[in-house]
Amino acid sequence: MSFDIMLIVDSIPKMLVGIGLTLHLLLLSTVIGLILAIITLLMRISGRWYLAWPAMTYIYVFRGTPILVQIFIIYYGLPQFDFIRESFAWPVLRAPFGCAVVALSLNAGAYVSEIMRGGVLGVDRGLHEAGKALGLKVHQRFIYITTPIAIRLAIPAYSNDCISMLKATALASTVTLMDMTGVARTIVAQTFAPYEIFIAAAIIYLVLTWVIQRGFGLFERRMSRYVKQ
Amino acid sequence: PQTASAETLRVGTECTYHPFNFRDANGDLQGYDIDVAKAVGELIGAKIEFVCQKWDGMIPSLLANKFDLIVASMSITDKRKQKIDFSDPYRVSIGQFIAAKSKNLDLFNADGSVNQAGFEGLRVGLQRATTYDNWIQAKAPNAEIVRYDSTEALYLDLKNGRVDAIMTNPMKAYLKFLSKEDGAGFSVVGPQIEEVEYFGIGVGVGLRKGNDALLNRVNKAIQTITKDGSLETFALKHFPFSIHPKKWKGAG
Amino acid sequence: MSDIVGWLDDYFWGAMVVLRVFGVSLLMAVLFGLIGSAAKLSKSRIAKSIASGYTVVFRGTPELLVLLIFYFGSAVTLTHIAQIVDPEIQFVDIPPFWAGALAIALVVGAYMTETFRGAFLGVDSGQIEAARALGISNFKTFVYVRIPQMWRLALPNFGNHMLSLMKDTALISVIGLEEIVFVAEIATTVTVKPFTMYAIVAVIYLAITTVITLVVSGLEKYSNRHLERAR
Amino acid sequence: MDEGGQQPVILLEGVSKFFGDFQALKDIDMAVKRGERIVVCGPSGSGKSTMIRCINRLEEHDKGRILVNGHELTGDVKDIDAVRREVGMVFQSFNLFPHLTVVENLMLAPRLVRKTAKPEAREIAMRYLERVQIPEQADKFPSQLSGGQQQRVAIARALCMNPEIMLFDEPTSALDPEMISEVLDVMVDLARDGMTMICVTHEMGFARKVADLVVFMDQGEIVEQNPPAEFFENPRNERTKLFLSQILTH
Amino acid sequence: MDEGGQQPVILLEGVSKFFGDFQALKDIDMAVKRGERIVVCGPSGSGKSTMIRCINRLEEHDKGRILVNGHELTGDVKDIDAVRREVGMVFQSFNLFPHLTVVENLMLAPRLVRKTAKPEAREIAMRYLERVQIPEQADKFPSQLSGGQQQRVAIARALCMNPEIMLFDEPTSALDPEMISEVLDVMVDLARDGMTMICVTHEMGFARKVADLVVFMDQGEIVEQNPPAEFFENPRNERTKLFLSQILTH
Ligand SMILES: Nc1ncnc2c1ncn2[C@@H]1O[C@H](COP(=O)(O)OP(=O)(O)OP(=O)(O)O)[C@@H](O)[C@H]1O
Ligand SMILES: Nc1ncnc2c1ncn2[C@@H]1O[C@H](COP(=O)(O)OP(=O)(O)OP(=O)(O)O)[C@@H](O)[C@H]1O
Ligand SMILES: [Mg+2]
Ligand SMILES: [Mg+2]
Repeated sequence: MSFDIMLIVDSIPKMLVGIGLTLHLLLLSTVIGLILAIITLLMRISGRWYLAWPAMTYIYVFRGTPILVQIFIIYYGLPQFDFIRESFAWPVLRAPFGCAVVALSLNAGAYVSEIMRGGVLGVDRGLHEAGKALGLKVHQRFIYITTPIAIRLAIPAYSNDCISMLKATALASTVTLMDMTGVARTIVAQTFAPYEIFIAAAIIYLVLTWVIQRGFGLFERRMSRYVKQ
Repeated sequence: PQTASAETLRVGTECTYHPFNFRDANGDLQGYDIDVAKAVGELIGAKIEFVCQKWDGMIPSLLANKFDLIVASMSITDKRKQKIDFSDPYRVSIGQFIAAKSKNLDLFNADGSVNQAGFEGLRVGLQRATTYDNWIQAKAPNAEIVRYDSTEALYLDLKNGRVDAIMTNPMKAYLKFLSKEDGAGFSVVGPQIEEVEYFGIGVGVGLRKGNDALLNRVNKAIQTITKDGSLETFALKHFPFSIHPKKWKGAG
Repeated sequence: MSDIVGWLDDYFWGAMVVLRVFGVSLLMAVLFGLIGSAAKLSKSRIAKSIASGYTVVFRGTPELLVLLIFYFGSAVTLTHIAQIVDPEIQFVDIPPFWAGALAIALVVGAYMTETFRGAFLGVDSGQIEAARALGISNFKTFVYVRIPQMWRLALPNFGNHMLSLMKDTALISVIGLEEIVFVAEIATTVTVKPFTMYAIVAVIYLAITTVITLVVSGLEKYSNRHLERAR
Repeated sequence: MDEGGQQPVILLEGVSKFFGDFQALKDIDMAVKRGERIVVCGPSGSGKSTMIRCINRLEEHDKGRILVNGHELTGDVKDIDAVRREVGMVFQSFNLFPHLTVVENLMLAPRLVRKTAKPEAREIAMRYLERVQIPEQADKFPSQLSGGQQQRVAIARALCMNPEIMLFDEPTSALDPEMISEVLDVMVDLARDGMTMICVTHEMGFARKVADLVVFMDQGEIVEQNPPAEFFENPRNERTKLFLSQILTH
Repeated sequence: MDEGGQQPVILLEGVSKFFGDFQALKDIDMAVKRGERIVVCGPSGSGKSTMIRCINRLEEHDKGRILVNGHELTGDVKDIDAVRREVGMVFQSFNLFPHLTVVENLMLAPRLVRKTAKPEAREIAMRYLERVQIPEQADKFPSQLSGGQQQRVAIARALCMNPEIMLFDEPTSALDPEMISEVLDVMVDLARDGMTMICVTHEMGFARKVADLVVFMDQGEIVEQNPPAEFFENPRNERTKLFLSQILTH
């Protein structure tokens, strides 16, 4: 076996066929994940056990198991039950894309809600008290004080999470999706040159990671105008 | 040349391709491929050690020296032969479509040629990097191909309606699916396909190139088990019918 | 239930494989993390850029790809290197267990590099000055003042990295190691009960990650004992 | 509801407060009349902060009655909101909102609580910034100011709600020595204008200059309360003497 | 190498220090004789910390000469180690090692630097803990002590290395008022025993009581240095006057 640099160069354009699907997966699941995360966060800090407990269980289960296993359970496992195949959710769960989005979003929801909770808890208690002492109501304090500060505190962790999500989209290839990794694996099956092809794929992922990091870096700088340098 | 007793050959196989190679509930490897590998090992006097490997990494792994032989129902094709060597075939290589009876698919014309219209937009499931993949890309390019990592998932998803049809090995499909309760509403569609151009001359043992001595010994062993009826015995262990067509001459 | 019983021993052995990979990669990952963070904090520009190259690459590439590259690539690379030494050698290889463990360790080690670096920086610089003012050498300051304090700061993140390491072991089925995901796959081919079979995998992982979480929070309590107010 | 003259604007009767088993306030009685200036001092942990935090219900007292400007502090949200509108508070650690500029910090409460229009809120804000003598810092962020400037902004922020009463919790103890005087100057100024004030501080010079009454607390109790002249020259209680000797020795 | 009598134990000649373009110390000259007690004061940012940090080379000076007990401070590691053994330093923020108990904090340097055996190190540690009057806290962790106690531990820790000279950088400015005196008491005690000391502080009572010389710094320069009586009663320089007026107002 030999190592063929030209093969890397040649295969990068071919791999880009899958980039659309990768980004599509990433975008959809971060957006849905964000919504789930907000709902979960509100449930957790609601102070009502019948809301907090389900939220905590959800977080516990999804953070405690590998995404790959979650994807397999959702994709291969759920149709074991007839009622699922007859339910309204079947059109989504029937398609591998739907399953991947469901798995990735649920995962993101669990992680991001913890990140946001960290941000909320990171807001200095003194600021709440100052708000109280000025007569601001609970929701006013949450909107005008907690939220903007928590967002800034959460950005670094959130940007890391988005990168983890990008990397997790690669697992979609295990349920027939032709995302970038799926395409790479198919090319390997034709050329029998895994080393070169996978490295080419890794290069593209690295570029995407860089773009995401950079974007968040700029956003954070904008949000941090008020922090002392 | 080598002393027989000292030699160990590592054999790559999928371990999930029932009933050709699979693991039973006791954790033991079973199946037609396994029987063939063991028989070959015995005849050439080598100890056999099995290595489980996902299908799409089978050839790369052989090339990367993860094991020495592939005995995994791998069809002998020209494309693969550019990378590795094959022994003589130890069974036929065929494919067939399977779909729900209710779909009434019309995939082939009366003369056996492909009916392109029938494939239009059809979601066909198959295993990544197989001969079926090559065949359908060439013969029915307007079908939508859905590639799986293992065959077992094919039946699950056919039943679940995620694909309209699958292309697979009919013997395996009969045993694993069509003869079972799950497969009740399904049947084969069209004839068995065995075009040598795509399916090769059959299924053989794969080896790294430049290993002619070993290749010769394997070939000799396969000839022996073909002639003495061992292959037929192996087949009948796993199938209720012979998988070797009458006209198939096998090795030699 | 009867579907499951015959497979329980396979799951058990699969879980053993998972734990072995976990143990080995954890040790390696800590090592990579310490070396990486030391390099990043060092004054040498070369060490710094190698370390940041390492973290950028391994934090930005999907674990699945890293694993595949290592599994297939290790043979190519090692063979090349070996052939420089001795052209007679045809193939050198590391077994899938070690390829898998190494790949996971490199990924998690990249994350640990950042955690350890942050923790070292988190030790108040006043502490280091106090040690210097007492005439304690740099090396001894590192061992007696910085490491014991850094450890406490690193622990929460370290716990998270242990969890992701544990979960990454699920991927090694892709390179043919017979751990629990693989067992589930095989069991599914026989029982046609994918949900049941994969749910067992999830439960096993949940159990292990729960234990890890408990151990880490115990350690956190222990390492923070000197901060508890005694009133 | 209006009480002028000698009616106290703040009245504490038998107020107790527990944190778990620990009693932070023990049966506190206190009456503050309109325009009075009270300085509270005492060792760390004696309950000074707890007491003034009870007055605008940042802490809930467990026993006794607290009346502020005629509103009794109970669980009733309306009363609490009314009280908080009438009581301004300044904290040791400033607690400015870091993500808002100085003038936005000042405008936030008038806009949200009093629904003041933006231009008007800005005008009020600028008026009080001038009062604390830093109108030129209006568009900076808090992190860009010195500690003394930040605390003056905090005072201005509380004043913007036009409170009847101001509470100060060690407003200068997080400040460098030279900045202390600039904050105390502002407070002296307020006191001269007749603002009702309760101020926890160890700045005895300030107490001497402006306080009508110095209250000494220890272990959750009010041990002694007297006008400053009497308090400093002639402390009665042993604990007061000890505290004064410690704080004034060097 | 031995200098008794009138030879200065600390000598700064034309010392300058730059942080980037910013000059924190401008051509400082100072001589401290054995047993002398110097108090350094001045506004924030005037270079007080920088100066004493240069003396045990926590900062490297850029120009001029610094001699400590006969060793010139250059890049030479041996000299620096020797100097650090002879100079003890106490920081504003205590800087106790939080993961070690009080007595372990005291034992660490003797054991690591002087290779003292464990029982002996412990004995020395207990001796100095008694000296700062908290032997009963030996086995607590620093976080379990009050600020004043922590600072006394920090002083004891420095004394355990048996230094010739002690440097203090605002040792009381992070403390609550009542704790300041307990720390100052220990320092007065040390001064009475004849320890050579340079002390950055704004506690003017302390300066009056023990200082042989008060040094006033501003903008990186020594503006005025005089015995305390002269310094407080009769400040010459305008900047000194302004500073004194600010710090003594309230
Ligand atoms: N939220 C709380 N939970 C438990 N104990 C508390 C809480 N707040 C205050 N305490 C305790 O109540 C006592 C009084 O606290 P408080 O803050 O009122 O004292 P203080 O006189 O303001 O002291 P300082 O001068 O240090 O600010 C202290 O012993 C403190 O530990
Ligand atoms: N490491 C550093 N990098 C850059 N500038 C510094 C550094 N250390 C100190 N300075 C600057 O040098 C000047 C003198 O600082 P120094 O800490 O000596 O002042 P100080 O008199 O001790 O003030 P304070 O009373 O606030 O402690 C200040 O302007 C400070 O900003
Ligand atoms: Mg307080
Ligand atoms: Mg200083």
